Order: sequence, then C-alpha cells, then structure tokens
Amino acid sequence: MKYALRKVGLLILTLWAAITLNFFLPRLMPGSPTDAAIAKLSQNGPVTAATRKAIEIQLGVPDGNVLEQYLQYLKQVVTLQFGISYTFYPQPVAELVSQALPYTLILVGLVTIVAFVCGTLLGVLAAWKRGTWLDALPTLGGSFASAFPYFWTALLLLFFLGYVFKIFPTSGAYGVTNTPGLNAAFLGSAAVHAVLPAVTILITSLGGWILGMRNTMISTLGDDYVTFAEANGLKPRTVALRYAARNAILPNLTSFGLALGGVVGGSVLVETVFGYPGIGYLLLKAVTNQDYPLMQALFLMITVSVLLANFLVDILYGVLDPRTRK
Amino acid sequence: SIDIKSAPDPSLGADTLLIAADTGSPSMQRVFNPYLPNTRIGSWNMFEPLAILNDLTGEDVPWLASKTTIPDPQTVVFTIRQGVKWSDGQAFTPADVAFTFDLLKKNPSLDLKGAWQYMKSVEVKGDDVVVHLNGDDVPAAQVIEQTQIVPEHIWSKVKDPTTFTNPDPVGTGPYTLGNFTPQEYAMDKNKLYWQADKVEAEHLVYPASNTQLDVVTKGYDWGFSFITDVKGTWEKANPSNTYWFPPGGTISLFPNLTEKPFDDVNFRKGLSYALDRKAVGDAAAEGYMEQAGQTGMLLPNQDALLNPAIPDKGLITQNDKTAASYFAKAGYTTKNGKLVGSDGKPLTITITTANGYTDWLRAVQSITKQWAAVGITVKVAQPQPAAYQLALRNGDFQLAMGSVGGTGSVYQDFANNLSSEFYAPIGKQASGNFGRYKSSEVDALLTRFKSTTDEQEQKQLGYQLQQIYYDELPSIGLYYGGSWGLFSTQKFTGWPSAKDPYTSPKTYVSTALLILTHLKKSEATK
Amino acid sequence: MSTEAPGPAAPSDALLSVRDLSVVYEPAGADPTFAVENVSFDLRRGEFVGLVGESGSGKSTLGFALTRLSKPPARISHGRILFDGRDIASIDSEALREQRQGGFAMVLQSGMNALNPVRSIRNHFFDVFKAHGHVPHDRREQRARDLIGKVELPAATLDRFPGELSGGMRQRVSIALALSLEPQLMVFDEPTTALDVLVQHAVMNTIRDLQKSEGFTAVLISHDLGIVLEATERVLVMHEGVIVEDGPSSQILSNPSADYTRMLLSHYADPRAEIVSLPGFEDRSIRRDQGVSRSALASPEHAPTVVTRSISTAQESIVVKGVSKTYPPPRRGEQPVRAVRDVSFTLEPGQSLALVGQSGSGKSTIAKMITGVEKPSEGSISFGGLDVAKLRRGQLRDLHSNVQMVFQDPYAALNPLHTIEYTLMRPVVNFTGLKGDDARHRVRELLDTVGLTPVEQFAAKLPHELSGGQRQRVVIARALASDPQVIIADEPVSMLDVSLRAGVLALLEDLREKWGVSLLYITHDLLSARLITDNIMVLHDGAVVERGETAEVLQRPTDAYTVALLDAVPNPARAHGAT
Amino acid sequence: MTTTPLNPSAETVPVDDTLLAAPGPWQVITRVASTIWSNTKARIGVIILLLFVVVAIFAPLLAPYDPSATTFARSQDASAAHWLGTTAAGEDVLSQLIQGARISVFVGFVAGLLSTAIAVLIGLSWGYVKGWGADVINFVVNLFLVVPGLPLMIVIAAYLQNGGIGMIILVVVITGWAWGARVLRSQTQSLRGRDFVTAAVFSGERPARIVFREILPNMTSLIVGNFFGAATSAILAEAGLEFLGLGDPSTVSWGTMLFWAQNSNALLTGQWALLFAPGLCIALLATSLTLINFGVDGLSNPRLRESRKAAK
Ligand SMILES: Nc1ncnc2c1ncn2[C@@H]1O[C@H](COP(=O)(O)OP(=O)(O)OP(=O)(O)O)[C@@H](O)[C@H]1O
Ligand SMILES: Nc1ncnc2c1ncn2[C@@H]1O[C@H](COP(=O)(O)OP(=O)(O)OP(=O)(O)O)[C@@H](O)[C@H]1O
Ligand SMILES: [Mg+2]
Ligand SMILES: [Mg+2]
Repeated sequence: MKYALRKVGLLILTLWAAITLNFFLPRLMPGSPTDAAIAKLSQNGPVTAATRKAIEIQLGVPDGNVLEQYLQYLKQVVTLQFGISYTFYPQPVAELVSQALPYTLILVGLVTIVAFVCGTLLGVLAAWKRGTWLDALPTLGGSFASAFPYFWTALLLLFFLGYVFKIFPTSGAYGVTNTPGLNAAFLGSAAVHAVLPAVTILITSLGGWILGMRNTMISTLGDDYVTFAEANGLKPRTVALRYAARNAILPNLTSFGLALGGVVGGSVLVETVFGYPGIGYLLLKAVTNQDYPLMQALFLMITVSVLLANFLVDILYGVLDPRTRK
Repeated sequence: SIDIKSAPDPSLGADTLLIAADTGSPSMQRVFNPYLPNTRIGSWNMFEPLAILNDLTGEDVPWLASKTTIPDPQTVVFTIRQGVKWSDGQAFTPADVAFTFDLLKKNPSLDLKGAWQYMKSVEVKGDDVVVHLNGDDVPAAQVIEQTQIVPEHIWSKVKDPTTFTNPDPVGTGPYTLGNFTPQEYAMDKNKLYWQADKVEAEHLVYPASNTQLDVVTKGYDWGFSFITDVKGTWEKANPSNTYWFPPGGTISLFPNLTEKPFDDVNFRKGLSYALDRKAVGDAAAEGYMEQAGQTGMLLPNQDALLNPAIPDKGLITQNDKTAASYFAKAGYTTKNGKLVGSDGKPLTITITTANGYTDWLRAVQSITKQWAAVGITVKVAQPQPAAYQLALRNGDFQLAMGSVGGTGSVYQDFANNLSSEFYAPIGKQASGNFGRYKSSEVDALLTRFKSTTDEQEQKQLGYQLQQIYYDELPSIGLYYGGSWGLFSTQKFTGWPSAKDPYTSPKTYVSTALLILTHLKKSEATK
Repeated sequence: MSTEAPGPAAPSDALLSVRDLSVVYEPAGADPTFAVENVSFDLRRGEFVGLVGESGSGKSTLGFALTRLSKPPARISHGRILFDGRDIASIDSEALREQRQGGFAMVLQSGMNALNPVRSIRNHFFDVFKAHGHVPHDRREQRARDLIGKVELPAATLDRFPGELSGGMRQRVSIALALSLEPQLMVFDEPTTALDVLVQHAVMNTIRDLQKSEGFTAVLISHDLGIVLEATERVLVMHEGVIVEDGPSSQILSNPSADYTRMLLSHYADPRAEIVSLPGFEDRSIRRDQGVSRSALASPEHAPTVVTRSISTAQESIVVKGVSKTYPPPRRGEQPVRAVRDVSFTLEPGQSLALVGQSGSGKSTIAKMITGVEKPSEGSISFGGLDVAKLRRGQLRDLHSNVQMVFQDPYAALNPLHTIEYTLMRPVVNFTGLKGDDARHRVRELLDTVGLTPVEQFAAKLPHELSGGQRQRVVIARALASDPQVIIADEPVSMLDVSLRAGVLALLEDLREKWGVSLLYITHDLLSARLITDNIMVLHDGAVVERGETAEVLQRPTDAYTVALLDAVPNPARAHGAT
Repeated sequence: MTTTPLNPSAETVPVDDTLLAAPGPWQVITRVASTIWSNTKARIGVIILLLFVVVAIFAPLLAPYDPSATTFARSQDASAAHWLGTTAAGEDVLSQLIQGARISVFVGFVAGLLSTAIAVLIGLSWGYVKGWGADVINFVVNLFLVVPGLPLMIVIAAYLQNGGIGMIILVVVITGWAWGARVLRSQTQSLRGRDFVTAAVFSGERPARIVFREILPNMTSLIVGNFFGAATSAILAEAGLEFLGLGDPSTVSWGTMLFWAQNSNALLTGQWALLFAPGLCIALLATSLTLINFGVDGLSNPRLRESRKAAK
C-alpha cells in the first residue's frame, strides 16, 4: 500500500514538475509574443509604431507578476481553459488543438502502431531465421532506413511521388474541396493524403523496432524455457511465437509506451514538410511565435499523454506478464 | 536536372484566379475581422479603405471617399462616395464611416494603423466625414484614409469586436466570401460592387499551402513569393508566366547611435564606403534586387521625389581608400591588416539579424567578407525573430539588419526612422527609430512636414531629409527588399509591370484592389 | 582408458547406442572447445544410468547431444547416435520433432527456468498435447491432472504460472511435462542441483519411483556421486569429455577402477558416521581428546608454507541476543517475512560455529546482521564494544576490519577486471594503513598464507586465469588482509567441485587454528560442518531448533527437523547394501 | 530526432559476461576492438566511419574550393569544375559536402561523448545510491524522459540564441542523456548486487571508488554502445535542428546544406544533388554507427554474437 502510494505520489510530482517546466520554459525564450507577432508582420512590409501598440494591446501584456501568472496557469491546467492563442488570434486554444489532434492521432498514432507491429514481426522473423537473408535484409535495411534523416526522406518522397510523378497530393490532410466529416469523399481523400507522411514515418521508425525485437528475441531464444519447449517437440511456430516472442516483446513495450506517448507530440519534421495540419506543426508554430497559451496546452497534452501511455503500458505489462500481477 | 512544368488547374474555370497569398499554418482559420493581424488576406478584397495609398507611387487613390480634402492642417474631410452598397444589399453611408472610427477608438487594439494617434474627433456632415486632428498633422491623412470601413448594421451588434472572427463577412469590396475550408477558400464576384464593370475575374481561390514547388507547378495566376532562380523555374514552367520584382523597402544596417564608435558619423561613412552594395544585394536576392542609395528613396518608384542635388542618385561606390580615410578620422588605423582603434585593440563588430531571414543572412555573410578585407572582424548574432525584435526595441545591438521605408509616404518613412518621437533610451523599449537617432533639425523638418499641405513644400522638405540621411547615415542602406510579384497572363492580363508600374504586386494590402479592378480577360479566355 | 570397450554392434535390447560421439563448441572469435570426445556406450531398455563428473566435464553437452538439442555454437562433429536402431544424429528437424513424443525427453539442469514465465502450467501441457496430437482433445485436462499427480503436485497447480511456484514445484512440473511425451528415454540433467536439500531428496525420490513405475530408460546427470550412486544401477564417470569408467553402481562404490573415480569417492563420507575422515582431515570427534598437532595439515593442491608474521588472536566475541529480523512483505497483501526469530548465541574468540539449515532458514540473514549489512528488527548484536546495529558508515569500516566475509561464489566475488594484487591491496591499504612496498609485501605474505605460490606469479594474474579453488583462496586471503578477528564464511565451498572443496575447507580450518580467528561457518552441507566446526546450530524457519557440539548433534539428533536434514543426505551404501 | 532508442532491449541485457572473462583495461580495449572487428556488419561500419573521419580531418585539403566562396555561377548543374554543381548562392556543393563532414563527425563525437558521460555519471550514481537520493535522480530522469524532446530542443535552441555548433551540441546533450542513464542504472543495479561489489565494501572501499573502479569498468560495452547510439541521434538531431533553421545557417554542415537546399528549393531548380548528397551522407554516417553497434551488442550480449557460420 505504501509502495503504491509512493508510486502515485511520484507520478503526481513528476506531472507537477513537468507542468511547471512547461510554464517556465517558454518564458525563458527572449522576446515577447508581441515581438513574435511583429516579427511575423514585418516580413510583409514596414510595421509602424502604431501597429506595434495595437498588437501589444491586443495580445496583452500578461497580467501580474510571474507568480500570479503561474497560479493563473495552474488554474488553467486544472480547468483545461487555456484561453486564446496569440498566433492564431482570436482562435481559442481548445479549438485549435481539437482541430489538429485527430489528424495527428490517426496518422502518427496509427503508423506508430503499425510500425511497432510490423517491426516486431520482422524482428521475430529475423531472430528466428538468424543468419539467413530473412535476417540480414530486415536488419540491415532497417538500420539503414532508420538512419535517414526524417525530413530528408520526406522531401525526397514528396518531390518524386508528389511533384514529379504526381501520384500523391503534396500537402494538407485532405482535398481542398472536401468538407471534414464522416463522408466517403473526405475519408478517401484523407487516406490518400496520409500516405506519404505515413510512409515516411514508417520507413524511419521500422528499423528501430526490428532491431530491438530481434535482439531481445535472440536473447529469449537462448533461454531455458525455449530449449525445453524444443525438447518437448513443440511446433517451431509455437516455440517462436508463444515462447520466445511472447517473452521478448515485454521489454520492448516500454519503448512502445514512450513512442506512443510521443505520438501526441506529432512528428514535427514530417508534418512540417508535408504541411500536415497536425499537432507537430501547430507546436512548431506555437514555439516560434512564442504563443504561450498554445504552447502550454500542447506541452501539457504531450506530457500527460507520455505519462498516460507509460501508465497504460505498465498495465499492459501486468496483463502480459503474470510475474507482475498480484 | 528535372524539368517542372506548370499547367492551370483544370478544375478551375477560366474566369478564376488562383492566388498564392494566404498561407495557412497549419491550416486556415476563418477570420475575416480586418483589424486583426491574423485576418485572412481575402478581407482586403471585402473591406475597402477611404482611399488607397499606393505604396509604389506614393499617390492616394480615392476609393470609398470620392474626394479627400485638407482644408487646414488640423482637419481632413472625406467626401463619401455615393451609390456604394454593402454586399448584403444595404446602402453604405457616412454613418458607417463614423461608426468605424468610433469602433477603433473604443477598441484601440483594433487600430492597427494607429489612426487615433492623430485624430481628436470625427463628425458626419452630410456626405462628408470630417476628422479633426490632434494638431497640425497633414501626413496623418494618409494613415487615416487607409482605415477599412465595416458596416454599422452588423458590427454594432458584435459584443466583443476584439475577438470577433467575422466568419460571414459583409463588405463593400469587389468580392464576397465563397466556399471556405481550412485548406482553401474561394471568393466570388460581388454583383453589387460599385465598380462591378471593372472586375473581370469572377472567382478568386486562395489555397492554404503555397510552397515554392506548389507555386511553380500548380498553375497559379498570381503569387507573391520570392522564388529561387525565377527565370529558370517560374518563367520556364509556363510560357505565359511573368514576374516583376519592384523594390518594396530598403534593407539597411541600423547602427546603434548611442554606442561608440557607431555614434561617429565618420566611422559610419567608413563602413559605408567599405561596402560593395551590389555584391551584398546580389548575395541576398540572387541578383534580382538593385543596390540601394543613401537617400531613403525607393528607386525607380520614387524617382520624382528624389533630391536632384544628391550625386549619383545617392549611390555610394565602394572605395576602400575613402573608407580608410574616414576610419582614420574616427581614430581607426590599419595595422597588420586589422583595423585598430586608438586603444590599440582590433575592431570587432557584431551584426544582429533575425534567425531564418536567409536573404538578410546572405547579405550579412557578404558584408562580413567585404569588411574583413578592410580589417574588421564581424561576428553575426542570429536570435530568433522575436528576440531579434526585442533586441531592436531595447537597442541591444551594435549593427542590426532591418528594413526601412516602403510605406509610400515620405513623411512616414523618415519619421519612423528618425523622429525623436520614437526615441527611447537604451534598455527602454522603442517602437521606431531603433538606431536612437536624435536631431533637432530633423524633428523641425518633420514638424513642418506635418503642417504643410503644399505639395511643393513637402517635396522640398523631403529633399532636405534625404540630404541629412545621405550626410549623416543614421542607417546604412544596402539593397532593396523586393516585392515579389509572380503573374500568369494565361487567363488575365493587366498585371502591374516595369512597363506599367501602376501599383506594387502585393496581394495582402489594399493595393490588391487596384490590381483586381485592373485585370482584363486574356485573348485566350475571351 | 579402463572402460570396458563397447563393441561395434549394440546389444539386442539396446534402446540407445552411442558410437564415437564427439561434440565441439565453435564460438565466433574464440578457440573451439572439444567438450565431448569419442564417447561410445549403450543403454538398455528400462535401465537407470548415472552420469557423473565434475563441472565442465561435458555431461550436459553429452546430454544435449543424446536428445539432439545441441545448438550453435555446439556441433556434433563426429559419431552416431542410434535410438531404437535409427541414427538420430542426422535426421531432419521435423522428423526429429515427431520423434520427441514416445522417444527421448530431457529435463534441464536449470529446471527453475525451464518454464515459460508467461504461460500457465495447464497451457504448457496443452502445448505439448497439441504439438503431437497424442492426447485427444477431450482427454487433455484429465491427462494433465494425471501427470501433475504423478509428480505429487495438486491439480490446482495447473492454474498457476511458473513464477508462482517454488523451485521444487517447477522442477516437478518440468518432469511431468517431459513425462507427458511418454518417452522411452529420459535424460535428467542435474535435476536437483538448484534445489534445497530437503526438496532435493523428495524430488529424487519422485524420479526414482517414476522410473520404476513408468519403466522408461533414464540417464541421471549429476556432479554428486552420492546422489547418483544411491539412485542408479549403473554409472558412467566422465572426465574432460571422456568416459573414464562405466560399470554397475555397487561395483563402483566398492571397487572403482579409474583413478578419477577413486578420487571422487575419497571425498565422500557420511556426516552421521562415528568417525569421519577425509584426505587432509582427521576426525574431529577424536581430535579434541588426543590433541593432535595439526601442523601437518595439507591440502591436496598447495601446502601453505609456514607463516612468519606474528599472529593476533581473536579477543572479542560476537554476542547475538534475542535477534529477530522481519522483512516487509514481498508483495502487496502478503505476510511480512520473518526471516530470523529470536536467535541468541555467542561466538567466542577462536571458536568455530556451524550454522546449518535448509534454504531460506535465515542463515545468510544472520550473517548480514552480524556484518552490519542489515539491521535487526529486534534484539542486539555486539562485537566487543561495538553495537553493530547502530553503526554509521565510518564505524562500519571499523567493524569490517575485524569481521570479514568469505563469499559463496568465488567466480562472482572477484572483480574480473582487477589483478589479484589489486584485489588484495585494497583492504591492506584501507585497513592496515600500509603503503607502497610494505603493502605489496603484505599482499605477498597473504598469498603465501593461502598457499598460492609462487606468489609473484599469482599476484599478477587475473581471476579468469585461476581455477575455482584458487579463486576461493584469493577470497580467503582478502578476508584475512585486514587481520580480522572473525571470519564469516557463507557456503564457501558449495560452488566448488568435490576435488577442490576439501582443499579450501582444510585451508579454512588451518587458518583458524593458526591465526586464532573465530569462524562462523554457514552451510547446508552437514558433512563439511562436521569436518571443520566444533559447535553447530540448526536453524529452521529462522529459529534455532537444535544446538550443541557438531559431532554430537549429527550423530544423535534430537529435533525432528535435524533428523530430516540428515535423512536427506544421500546414502549410497544403504542403497547398495555395501559398506 | 526521436528519442526512441534503437535498442529497446538494452535495458534488459544480461550482465556483461564476456567482459567478466576478459579483464585488464588494455585487454578490454583490444577485446572490444577485436569483437567489433570480427563482426562483418560492424567492420563495414568501421570502414565507413573511418572514411568519413579521414574526409573530415583532411577536409581543407580534399575540398576543391573554399566551401563558403560564393563566387561561382548560381544553381549550376554538375560539371567537370563542380562535380555536384553549385548552390543558389553560388557555392561549390562538393566542397560544402566535404566540409560538412567535419561538423557532423564532430557533433556526433562530442555530443555522443558528453551525453554518454552524463549518462554514466548519473546512471551509475543513481544505480548505486539508495533512499531519497535515488528518488531525486529518478525524478529528474523521468522528467527528462517525459518532457517532449523536440519542443524542448526548439525552446532551448531559441533560448540559447544561436551559439552555433556548441549550442546544438548542448541541446542534443540536454535532451539525450536521460535514456542512457536509465539503461546504465539498471545495469549498475544488477552489478551492485554482485558479490565482488559487496566484497569491495568489506575491503573498506568508499562508494565513489566502488562505483568507478569496480562497477564502471564492467559496463564498458554498454557504455560504448550508448556512445554510438548517442552519437547517431546527435548527428540526426543536428541535421534536424539545422534544417528547421534553429542552428546557425552560416556554418557549413550537412544539416545547413539541407536547410539551404530546402530554402532555395533545390528540387525546383533541379539541384537535386544538393539535397540528395548531404542526406545520404548523414544516413551513411549514422548507419555506420548503427552497424558498429551490432558489434558492440554482441560484446555485451554473447547471444547476439554471430556464429561463425553466419559471420562468413
Ligand atoms: N556455449 C558454449 N560455448 C563454448 N563452450 C561451451 C559452451 N557451453 C559449454 N561449453 C564448454 O564445454 C565444456 C563442457 O560443458 P558442459 O556444460 O557439458 O559441462 P557439465 O559437465 O555439464 O558441467 P556442469 O556440471 O557445470 O553443468 C566446458 O568446458 C564448457 O566450458
Ligand atoms: N532483502 C530481503 N527482503 C525480503 N525478504 C528477504 C530478504 N532477504 C532474505 N529474505 C527472506 O528471508 C528468509 C531467509 O533468507 P536467508 O537468505 O537468510 O536464508 P538462507 O538460510 O541464507 O538460505 P540459502 O541457503 O538459500 O542461502 C527467506 O525467506 C528470504 O526470502
Ligand atoms: Mg551441466
Ligand atoms: Mg544464504
């Protein structure tokens, strides 16, 4: 009981510290939201002193001293009211986030899961067929592909498949004429738009899962219970999947939890290259525009989802590993 | 290399303009409140000003006000145009104008142009709207006239105009909002428009994504974007593609005039003579922009306003010897190839530029090399844009890159840079005059500028300001920042060009109205 | 070789004929090891055969080869394995897999880990049934219950996961699983090594009974000659990859032919006997009366030379008074573990005290409390003027300069990256304040004391260059480095081969005598307790159930638990009716 | 750019038994080297890495032109004078590519080393101390694992305002050490339970000495592996940050080359070598480190070592 309390206490403490960090980090950045807004405007032409004043009034100098702001922020966190975004003034943060979230969750989330599943299966295969081409191909291919810079892969795919051969759309999350909603045209279009970003993430993340699974699987293949299962003449498939792979997957779950938690953060580089209206892109905008309200909401969401994902993985761990039950 | 071809999007009709202007990041919000910095570009096509200040020529084009008169330096009278209708059919009246000014007064955050900085009160007199100014302030008319007018019958019901997104805009302009999605919106011709006969494009389409690749490949008709190797890409992609890059401002170096040795005009002259401005401009804009003179004027746009007494149109040719002599006057001599001050320390200068402004960075790199040749070590500081702005405002720099001029108003251009009205001590935030220039002579000239309605006198005052600018180098002009106009003549002709420079190619200010009312269907489309 | 040369033709009732079998390990980037060389033998149906030999002699390797479980880097380099007349050394993997039902099965050495931790026991059985299809669907549950019953486990065990079972239970489950294949040949690779004495005894009984009732041919691999001789009819003795002796158990017991077998036998004795004598030891019960000088004591390996330095004798005694230790519950909802309950004793200067008991009886916990590693929950422990339970870190160092440990596993107790000199130098520098050459000299002395000569050579060596016995000597030398008054030896020889054990024990005994240190000797091995201690304490569930003079207690135990412990000691003589 | 480790199983690797059998500092190093070399994949990795290192060291000699000279014709296609063409600013692409190797190799090496050093320091003390000290470290490490990596990088990069490569290294180190610390901690925990560590306590050793002289040397392979992993992600992170424009675009590195390529739309002008070459170099350099890690993995986990047959 004491242990569990301690654990929960530590979790809350971590959450609090992360939230606090999320408050102070943006404020460490030099320049104010007004400066950022002016900087953006000034790219279009001269910004007069009057404009600067108007924007200052509009975005408002945050009320009170840092402590008051911090308390205000904590209140926002608890009530989930983050106010109005500076960058996308006067759009409420909640609206922006809820618009962007589904795309990221579906694209990055789905791809992360697919990459984990495929990578794990390939890793199992590689370890099982160790020393054959079924091992060499995914391991080497995977490690090469995972060394590609994300954005580079994205750019090449975009250029060749998007612009030169015009097979896939070049930006956005769905066709310009579609109205988001549960209609076939939109969903089809959204699927087509997701292909290139998805392939990019898949290519660059698959390798890690393959290697991770292969290595743990090779370790479990040497474990006594695997030898004993073989000695009992179990079918190779059973030995590979129910004995070796089933145990090997456990340590990989931790990484999967972290990766899943990272999903909400989106894939900044990929979303940037493909102009994909997800959280990653929003985040980059928020940070470069010093959009405190938006940044705070996003950071909070990301932090909580990482913690949550880890928590879920802990639970999953318990389900999958009877040793941790009880 | 791979050739990229462009063809008009077949899904768009021949009467539709595809415009690369409104970049949504990551997608577009439906904001058509013209007083918010985040308003969609399309609101410029719906909310018209009283008059358009043509920033290229400096002329005022009467618009919703059919006439602007300045009976005395403290009063501006706008005669409101008759027969104008809001796009919902209601009549446009002087009351709408008065309501708009009132709205800006009540909500100063909406007053982006700062009209109420100059205004005392507004009254409606028949068809006229009379604006009383705070004092003598003739140039203020050019600011006030730019105010975009909104309908009273709609905006008077808005609870909080400062956060009002105006999703279903009603304006007087040539277009109304059509289909809107976060990735693209369309505008349709306003059938009730007061000069409907001049508007030939039936629809406008603004996609959210306008990367250079998009602009070149997707059959755009109008774009405002710098493109690498515009001839080899944009022009090559389609035979009807043209471009025009008139100057839109002077990219300059702001010396921090409160700091040694930048407070010494001889030192500034030395720096200036040590610059090969052509090379700097070439590096920054791949040879598409001209070097700038030291008059503060944008040439050839403002040729007519240029002080003829200034030699060579204010252009300064690089001359390391002259530079050295000025440096010597400022107490700097060359030792072992380094410029050394009287204290015996070699000179190191930091240039501050904004991170991500790559053209500026290229320019700075070029300057670094040139000044290295005269023995100056240059360090480059590249804070993020917001931090760069902060540095400018606080005067926390030695030399900073920045843009000067381009408002179309000679008074505004000089006042923003030189007026002690904007002076703030180092560490205090300034909103203009970042170099902290202080000159009673200039202040006097600006004051006189405010109180004269005589165009000739204004011109003369302009000459004097140019002369001072030339002699004192409060900022060092480098090259012109471009207005990057890309046009396709496939569907429409009549785009502004070097031959017909009737306005700048900008898509995002009221001057766009000048273009939209100027376009003619091309032979092919007719 | 004194082995009865097996003829080329197998006897007609042979189930398994092995001919010229060689197995080699070929790890990448290392030299090959020839683990089994030219081994030939036959097994008749229903025979129970033992395979003994020291660690590393190739027993497991041979066992794996017989059941065709060798995996890279192991490779059968040569020879044939005829099972039921069919050469299984070269059949393909699917045919081999099918052979495993009704053919040959193996119970692994590390039976504790032989079960898939994430599958229930029932599923383990069902997996086997499914793989071979030899049990119809509707009879599977019943069959699994039968099997689990055969190894004397309740049917509820089927619902459990391996992690919820004790080591002995797990080993029984593996045996039941192997049985479920209905094999004709079963290879047990050290089925009881990892188990506790009492459990070991019970599991061995089960195996013996099963072999009798089911009638399979069985091979029992063990390093413990006692167990093998007690259980089997015939014994193969293996040494360095070669079978050096093959004969009936009774014959080997009474009349071993190979030197190696004789050596193994000579280190075997019954702790209950009136007189216990092993090479290098004289019987303890008579020593006291006769006061024999023991300076002639010599280990078979290295005789320690006479130590020249003056020796301090222990002056302080360790007084343990009413000590209890309760650990917090290992998991939520469980009871706290009462590891030690109200134990009191005094370890007088120069005394040797044995602490015996089965696994988990709290022996190590007592050692930890005495050395200050753990704090007692109740009671007090004092050493001289020090109250051990209340020491701070600096004082703990003082304690350690007087109370030292000899660790169980000499392989784990030495940092593989440090030379012997470094390892011994550290305590010398830390505790005696000697520096430089003096310290080095002291290290040489220590090495000499434990009989590692030539000392210069040993000082420069790294642990992996030493044998297990030599390493344990280094560990002992390290314990002596601070010139301690008390040495606590926690199972110091249980990881060592028989041939090395006696040497290390003799050394301990000798040092105690010479240096006058007190010795707390922790073990579950009653024989060694009998050999080197004067007094004994028997622990059961953390409490002392019997204490007294060692010879007395072992010969005439009064407590039921002590009797059970003594019964668990294998007694081949009893099994084979010979003396 | 992600912090997902390449080898998630690293946390559960068994205690380094190879090294337990292969002692002595020099022997350790030669053993590490020879084990890595004996692995075909790792050998290929070493060869590629050495190639890049040589290019990096001799960059000024190898580059045909000054990499930042803007004196050539703009956006040229490949030619005899400019094998990979020129940039939109008129720089020689090949010279930039050669010069860029310096930065990437340097960043990879230094950032890898620093974040490994921090991971070692924190991971070891975390694994060794008990009580509230461990809780505090646990807390800090968790925080660094939980706080989103890339945004943190962006914020730090923005805050530190463009200190160039030094800043990038700092950012990569700040955001990259935590995972390694966690892996090293679990290894430390498993090693500290070993008898030889307890024995060192009985020898009167002080905690710091136990950690650094007894435990640390036994984790060599894990640390080496962590170094290569950290170096790989540092190289990728450097490229990513430069690409986003958060670095100093006036340095010549593969990341800034990509930044400029994207900025001046190299694909549009047909300068695709400008985009392709630096990306490929980054991928190759990172791959070489990943390949070497195969060998290192084998070192710490004998089961991963390729059998002789497979190696041939
Ligand atoms: N995987 C391996 N790689 C290389 N050599 C090995 C391997 N496994 C065992 N050996 C070597 O083969 C020899 C025989 O080992 P084996 O395990 O058969 O001995 P054993 O008699 O079963 O010993 P123990 O009683 O310790 O179990 C030993 O020298 C051992 O070092
Ligand atoms: N740190 C600990 N936390 C909780 N319980 C423990 C701890 N250490 C030991 N125990 C428990 O205390 C009891 C006694 O353990 P101890 O190690 O003293 O036994 P032992 O007699 O030395 O056994 P063995 O012969 O197996 O070494 C066991 O039930 C054990 O599980
Ligand atoms: Mg064995
Ligand atoms: Mg114990």
